[in-house]
Amino acid sequence: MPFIPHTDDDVTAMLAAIGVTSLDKLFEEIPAELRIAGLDAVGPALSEAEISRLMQRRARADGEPLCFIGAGAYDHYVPAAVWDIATRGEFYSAYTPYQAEASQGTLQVIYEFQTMLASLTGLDVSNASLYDGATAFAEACLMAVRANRRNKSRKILVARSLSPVYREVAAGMLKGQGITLVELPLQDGCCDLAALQSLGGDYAAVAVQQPSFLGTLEQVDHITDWAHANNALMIGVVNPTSLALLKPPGQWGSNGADIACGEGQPLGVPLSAGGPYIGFMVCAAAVVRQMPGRIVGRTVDIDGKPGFTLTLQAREQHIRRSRATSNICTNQGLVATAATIYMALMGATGLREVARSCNANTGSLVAALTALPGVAPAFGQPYFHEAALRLDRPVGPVLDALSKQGVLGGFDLSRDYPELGHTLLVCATETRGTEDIKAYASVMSDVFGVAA
Amino acid sequence: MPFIPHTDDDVTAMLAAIGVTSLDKLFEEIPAELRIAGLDAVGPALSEAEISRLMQRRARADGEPLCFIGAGAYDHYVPAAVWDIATRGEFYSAYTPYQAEASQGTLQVIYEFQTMLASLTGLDVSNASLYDGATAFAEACLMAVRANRRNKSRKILVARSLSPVYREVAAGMLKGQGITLVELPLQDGCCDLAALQSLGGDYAAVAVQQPSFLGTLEQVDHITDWAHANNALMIGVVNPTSLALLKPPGQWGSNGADIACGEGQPLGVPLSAGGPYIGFMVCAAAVVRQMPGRIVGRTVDIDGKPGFTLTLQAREQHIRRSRATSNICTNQGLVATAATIYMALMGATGLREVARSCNANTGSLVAALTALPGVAPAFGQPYFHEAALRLDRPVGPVLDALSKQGVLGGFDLSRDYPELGHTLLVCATETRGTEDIKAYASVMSDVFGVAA
Amino acid sequence: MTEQLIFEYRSAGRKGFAPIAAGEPNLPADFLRQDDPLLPTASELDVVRHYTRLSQLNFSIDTHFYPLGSCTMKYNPRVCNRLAMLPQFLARHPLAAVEHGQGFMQTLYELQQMLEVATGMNAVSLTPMAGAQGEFAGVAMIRAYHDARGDTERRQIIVPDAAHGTNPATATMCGCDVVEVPTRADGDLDIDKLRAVVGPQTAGIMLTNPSTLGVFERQIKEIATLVHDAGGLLYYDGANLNAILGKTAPGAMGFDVVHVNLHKTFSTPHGGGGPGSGAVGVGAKLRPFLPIPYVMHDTKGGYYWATEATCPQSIGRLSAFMGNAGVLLRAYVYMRMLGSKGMQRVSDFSVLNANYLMVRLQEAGFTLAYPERRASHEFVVSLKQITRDTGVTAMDFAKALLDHGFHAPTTYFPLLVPECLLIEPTESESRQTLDAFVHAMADIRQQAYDDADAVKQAPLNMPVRRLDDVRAAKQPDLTWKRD
Amino acid sequence: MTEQLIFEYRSAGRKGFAPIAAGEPNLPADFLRQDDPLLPTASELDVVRHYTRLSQLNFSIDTHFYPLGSCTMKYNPRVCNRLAMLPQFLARHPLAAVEHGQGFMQTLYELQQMLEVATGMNAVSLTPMAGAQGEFAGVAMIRAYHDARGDTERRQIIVPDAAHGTNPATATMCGCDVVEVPTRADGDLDIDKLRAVVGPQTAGIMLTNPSTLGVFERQIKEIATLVHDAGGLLYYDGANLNAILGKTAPGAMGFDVVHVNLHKTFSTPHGGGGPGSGAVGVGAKLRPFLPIPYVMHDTKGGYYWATEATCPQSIGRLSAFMGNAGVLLRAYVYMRMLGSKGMQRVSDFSVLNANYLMVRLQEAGFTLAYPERRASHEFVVSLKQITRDTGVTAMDFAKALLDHGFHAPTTYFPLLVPECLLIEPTESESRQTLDAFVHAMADIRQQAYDDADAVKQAPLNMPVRRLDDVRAAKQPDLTWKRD
Ligand SMILES: Cc1ncc(COP(=O)(O)O)c(C=O)c1O
Ligand SMILES: Cc1ncc(COP(=O)(O)O)c(C=O)c1O
Repeated sequence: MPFIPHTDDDVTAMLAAIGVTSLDKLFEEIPAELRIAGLDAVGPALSEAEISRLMQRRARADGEPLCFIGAGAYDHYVPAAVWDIATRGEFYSAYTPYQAEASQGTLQVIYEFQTMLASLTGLDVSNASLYDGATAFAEACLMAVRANRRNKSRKILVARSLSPVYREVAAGMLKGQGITLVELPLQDGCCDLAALQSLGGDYAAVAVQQPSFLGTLEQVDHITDWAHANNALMIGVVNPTSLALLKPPGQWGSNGADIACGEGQPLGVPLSAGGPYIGFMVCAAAVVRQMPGRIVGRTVDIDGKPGFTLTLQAREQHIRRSRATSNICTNQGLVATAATIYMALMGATGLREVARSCNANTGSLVAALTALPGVAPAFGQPYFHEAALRLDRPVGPVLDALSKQGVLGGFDLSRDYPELGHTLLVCATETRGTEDIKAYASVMSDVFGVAA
Repeated sequence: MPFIPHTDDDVTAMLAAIGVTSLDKLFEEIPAELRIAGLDAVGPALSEAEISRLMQRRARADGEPLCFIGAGAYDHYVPAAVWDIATRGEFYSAYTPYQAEASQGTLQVIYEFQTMLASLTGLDVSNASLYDGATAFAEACLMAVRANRRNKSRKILVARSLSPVYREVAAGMLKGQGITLVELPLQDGCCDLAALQSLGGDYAAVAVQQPSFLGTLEQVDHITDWAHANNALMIGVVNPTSLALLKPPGQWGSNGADIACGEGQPLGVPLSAGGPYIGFMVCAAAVVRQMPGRIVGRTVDIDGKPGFTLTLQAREQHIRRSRATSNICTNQGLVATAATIYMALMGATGLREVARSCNANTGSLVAALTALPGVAPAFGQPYFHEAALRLDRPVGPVLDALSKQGVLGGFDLSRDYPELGHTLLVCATETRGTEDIKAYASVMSDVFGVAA
Repeated sequence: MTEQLIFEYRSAGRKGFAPIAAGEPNLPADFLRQDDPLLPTASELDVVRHYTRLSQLNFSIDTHFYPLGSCTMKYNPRVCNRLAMLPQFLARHPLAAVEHGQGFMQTLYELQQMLEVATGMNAVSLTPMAGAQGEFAGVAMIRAYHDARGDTERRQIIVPDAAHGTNPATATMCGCDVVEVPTRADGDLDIDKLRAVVGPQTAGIMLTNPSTLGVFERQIKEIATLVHDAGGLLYYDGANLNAILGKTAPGAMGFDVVHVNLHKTFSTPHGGGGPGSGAVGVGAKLRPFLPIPYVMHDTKGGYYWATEATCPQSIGRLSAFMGNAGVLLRAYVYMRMLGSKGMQRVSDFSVLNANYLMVRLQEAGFTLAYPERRASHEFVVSLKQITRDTGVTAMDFAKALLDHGFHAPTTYFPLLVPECLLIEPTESESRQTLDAFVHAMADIRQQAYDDADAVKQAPLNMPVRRLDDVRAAKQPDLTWKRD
Repeated sequence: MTEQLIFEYRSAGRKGFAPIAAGEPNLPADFLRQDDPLLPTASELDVVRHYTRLSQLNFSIDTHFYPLGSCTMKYNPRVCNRLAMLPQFLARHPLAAVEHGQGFMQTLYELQQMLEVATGMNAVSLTPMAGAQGEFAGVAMIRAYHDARGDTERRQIIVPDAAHGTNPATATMCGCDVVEVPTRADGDLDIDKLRAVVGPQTAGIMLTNPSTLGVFERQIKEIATLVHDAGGLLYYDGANLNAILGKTAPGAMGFDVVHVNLHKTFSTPHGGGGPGSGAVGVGAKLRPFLPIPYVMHDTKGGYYWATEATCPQSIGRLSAFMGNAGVLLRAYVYMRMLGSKGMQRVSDFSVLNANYLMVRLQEAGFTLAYPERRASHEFVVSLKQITRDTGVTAMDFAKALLDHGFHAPTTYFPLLVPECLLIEPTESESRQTLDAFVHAMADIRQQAYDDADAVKQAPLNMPVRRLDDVRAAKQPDLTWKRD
């Protein structure tokens, strides 16, 4: 009986103690007409050896193509120590730290995580995590509407250069509460600042992604100041790796953004087919009572010894129920632990080196690919570690052909940005060096039918 | 600087504290003519990401052929929990438990290991491990010579059916002390009992492997009684998996063997290209003071609380120096930890099921292969999980051809046992089920040029 | 035993890790950051040692019995982690071409099927990242269903007073109004009160069965009929599925939509607060609205993603990619290892353990909240009498249990039982462990009567003693600052 | 905090693991065992919980500073473990065809080469499974060399009195007689005494340099000439290689054979007592005698094993297969990550740390055994004066350090320094950690003078207090018995 320790003697003794004659008697309160015949369709049990073999076979079948896709998930090197420690039983198999005295490990990790995120973003208070970047963005919009005391608008102005899927997820999560996203249009791969100037002030918040989904760097100072001038809160969606190099949201414009959020996956989390990742959210102290999710605080015990505990819980569903800031309960705790260990290993210096390499490698990749006839940069903007390229032919078939040769060539922008034509978004992190870039360029020139 | 935490400030401050001006000054006692120019030939450092990629590439290049070789190393399924726990930092990065109070984890594990091994072999006292099966056998021979008070012979009578490489290693380790191995010949894959009867009593010990290297089951009761009747100690080299089913050395003959030893690899240790494995040794209480290696005992602390500590250390090199029972110091501690966890998970029932499956699968394999013309059983003996097959052609080329098709077909006995002709030793553990056996038989029939 | 903060291992310029050598970046100066973020400056050894030590400050399933009600803290098999972390699964980009992911997608497809069987539903989407997000998806589907039929005035979601906080919070997130219905003294819903609030404004009702009170709602068929007749739909909060696996199913009870906490029933780890997975299953009515992406299959094309194109009525995406994929792999491995028989044994033995523990605690002098009822996989004890007699509260019991080497049960939930402990042993614990827990509870009870103050001092053996929560909230210290 | 024995989790018939379903065996009854071996009957959860808890009772590098002299307890990088445990390496049968092992064998080949460079030797065999087995191989080669030249009367092995116990024990195992030579007060060998014992009976001398006293033997060239002139060979015990990597090398000092403790200098984990690896390197004279197998390479055939056939004069095999292959992979990864520069930094910083710690302890009032000497990577403190003044011994200090959260240094070794601590910080510890250690030592010293009895009570915070070793040896309880 996998994972059930009971021997026949145990069962007999336990049934006797309860005073019933069979296991089935324990289910007598379930009306007979509701009983089902079992779960035969689930099939027979596999031993650990058998399931191991099966899963290994499936994993192997999927291969390990050379990947130049970014588009929200980035293939950074994850030091072995990160998950070795994060998956220690004491972290892996603990619950949310409700009993603080028996959970100081997890609580201190989160406090450290909060400190690191606050510092990376240049803002005051981080929560303990949200599900992923997309839901973190949605929660930021909801929070902004709740927090903006000067502007009761239920509209958020969102850059078209902000991740299309983040906008889609947010739209779905805001819809029930009647909050809508209004699009700030694109100009050469960035927010159209002229269009912004022409807009009125009827927004609870303005949201911009830096670097943008298209890889470009936005004029965040300008936009932040515009938002504040128009009684809107400013939401920055940011990539944590980039923050080792780029100006943090807390320093945008004259007063800084109010809320920063994003996807924490680049901080030591493997691509893992899309999850578990980790949404983060950090805000200015002024709006913390509208923050969703768990927060850990440092306090003292009755002997005066410092310790950590969940705090400001009156924002949360288990206390405030229908008036909570969010319904979130289980978050991405273990991933936060891994991200904390990653940041601790990297430090500011290591993270900056990673960021620099990403930028340099992407530069080399762009140079190598645009050397091919029929490939050109799509925009005339600086970029961080992702860049859009315009092809002289449809992107889909090119990607298919590359994939057959074991290269995942990038993300096809034509569905989400039809106005850009045949545009491909490519990314090279620090793990895609000269050798890999050469390999890509060579396969690409094959596909384009030109000599490398 | 990988794995060195010193900042420039640290170095400056530390040199100042020492009162020298440079790191190099710390080496001033090394005469100048002995200084070397550095280690340039070692080459440049690789980052963790780079070495990971390199090693993954090498590992992948080696592939994962379907393996039917046994011959001293057996491919059993290792539950995931075994090495997950054994490689926890607290076990992995601890030293030998010299400071008992700070090493109760390791010490208790060894005490449990000793208990399990003693019980498996039916003997009284186990040590904490030796290097591997071969050196354990050699140490058993040395121990027997020291321990045999009634027979001062420096000869050991050893079955020819005992692993050839164990005999080779032992011969090398005994040579310096003038101890020799005398061969007990083979008869139909087992010890020749008639030849035994004709031998005199001039041996310090008799050593037999059960199951034998050839897979056969020996008449251990008979041989043990012969040994004792001739003032020799009895050494049993045993496979721990088999002991879930087979009569343990402590029950051989009228009085049981005196020393059991062998290779513990089948107890949760992956094949891992040959090591680290784990030699074990268990003996009757009467001879424990001649036992090599560490031993853990249970005792009490000054408050009367039970605890564990290294004991009987007067046998060991760090106390007894040139008169120690062996020079062994570092043993295979972590592997013992893994083996203990494996045995704890399996229990007697689980281990018995593994043993039964091995036996049954090997039976199926023999049936499938001997169904081919040109393949026949080599002996008319019962076997445990390994069997010798006689082929109608040289084994080497057959194995080469199988290997090209991704099957490691077994171990070629012709070098070690030329008298047996074209003989192949095959093994199917519980992990080589019907599907795998079919695959082997089908490739084999290809190689033999017959229809499957 | 405590451990300094990682920031206190500081030494300017030290770093823990050498990444691949950096190339020369090319970024305009005015985009650049001027200050250094406050990240640790610790060596790899410091980092390993620090977080290893911190881990040891935790209770966890792997170290302690953890009978936290409503949380299903069962054993998390190590092999599930091992196989979910196979290098190819970890290396897979979520947007990689499907031809490089057939093994992965087949696994998700089969998981969808197994969950359909277990819940009695027609179709499953694995994309919700926790129970609460599953609830969001469910209520959003209920709204989409009514809206699609032009039935746009249904804005009320009914929840029992015993409901988990995520239920009402979810309703609000979906723009609905929450209507609470009380529980009767026997633990079942007050169906007359329910009848009174059901009507044309009813979008649906959210229930879990067995309820958070640890008893099976016996009138579920009646409730289903009532709500359905009024045009509402039934949402099943699957947090308590452990108790009924293979015995009954939300589908059989008349529910239209269900979420399953894979991190409870299907043993994916809690990780100190997540990640989880709140897969949603739906009956035929809601099938068009299921959140994307989920995996579809045809014999020609193999496995492929359901998208906006294939599912135009879908409520859409809930995450940037495919939810918590790695959690899904773990649940898959676990379910395949159980097989159909093993899944039924889960409910047999989780319910056996709960009833046994309940009876033993009653014998030891504890008061059950619902003494006339069978326990499901969990049950509620009320310490009201002990508190009245001695002043020792449920909180005090919780802390004292820590000193005895047991994690505390859930305290003060459900809200309607005073001084309550919600106790869920799970099937993976042995009788010996349950007996030891009863022993500890009895000891503490005795001590409450003998020396209440001593109990109020607990815990004494933890890394810290009771923490000042008021100070934590009044003077929030939420990040460390360089001094 | 202690933990019951795994056998005490007992419940007849319970098992922790379900292997692949068993087929029907076919074995004659008289070979079968009648009784059940006493293995645990615990569930997987019990087993995981039990051994996880036990692990927490250990000190280790990953949790504590561990300045155990002669043991080089440096950080064991997690990535070394990760890469050594790649599934293909784990699945490789040692007798698998070499065409299925070229990646593995190339790795060993390159490791041999790196060790040749580091030791200044001509050839390396990786097969010895620990330092002591490396010593065995070395002395066996020395004997084989003399024998091969017909010089069969050389049976004496000279060792300094400070030598590690494995040195004399090894000589005995090889059938040699041990001749001990004393150390001078300045820590160097008494070369006059050496001169007196060297002669035609001398097979060789075993030395480690820096010696176990933590100082560099300055007369090594003279010693080498002396022994070589007498026809003997020089064996280098490489346990202390950490101190000289890239500065000097056994080859440069005139040694003929050396073993390297990969589990010390090259950071493979100690595992609570092993496995280790004692790779041996030899100069030209001993090359034919090197133990097999080792890896050879040619451009046509790729990598292949040296065997009896290719090396007829070899001393033969030391293990059934290829030694501790997994340990070798770990060392390889570590060495490649260091590179040539990193290897030199190992000696720079291990020696820096040792000298710093030595000076700081001296400032704190401790007596150095060799105050006039530079420390190598370790150094010896003598507590003789403190013991005389207060009765507090080196053992008491060791136990008190545990309570301060530090593993104790090596005590009472080398044997010639009374009440000694042999302290080896290694390069991977930070200045902050060393300072904290000095602080603890100073505290204990102060307490020894203030309240010696209190120190003798230590440890108080460990899972157990001081254990009764006499009882352990007098009434041996070496296995648990069913009662
Ligand atoms: C009854 C019940 N419903 C819903 C949830 C919410 O699930 P999650 O924490 O995964 O969001 C929980 C979890 O605590 C629960 O116990
Ligand atoms: C100086 C010295 N020589 C030899 C050895 C023996 O090495 P091993 O324990 O690997 O056999 C040691 C290890 O403790 C040592 O310190």
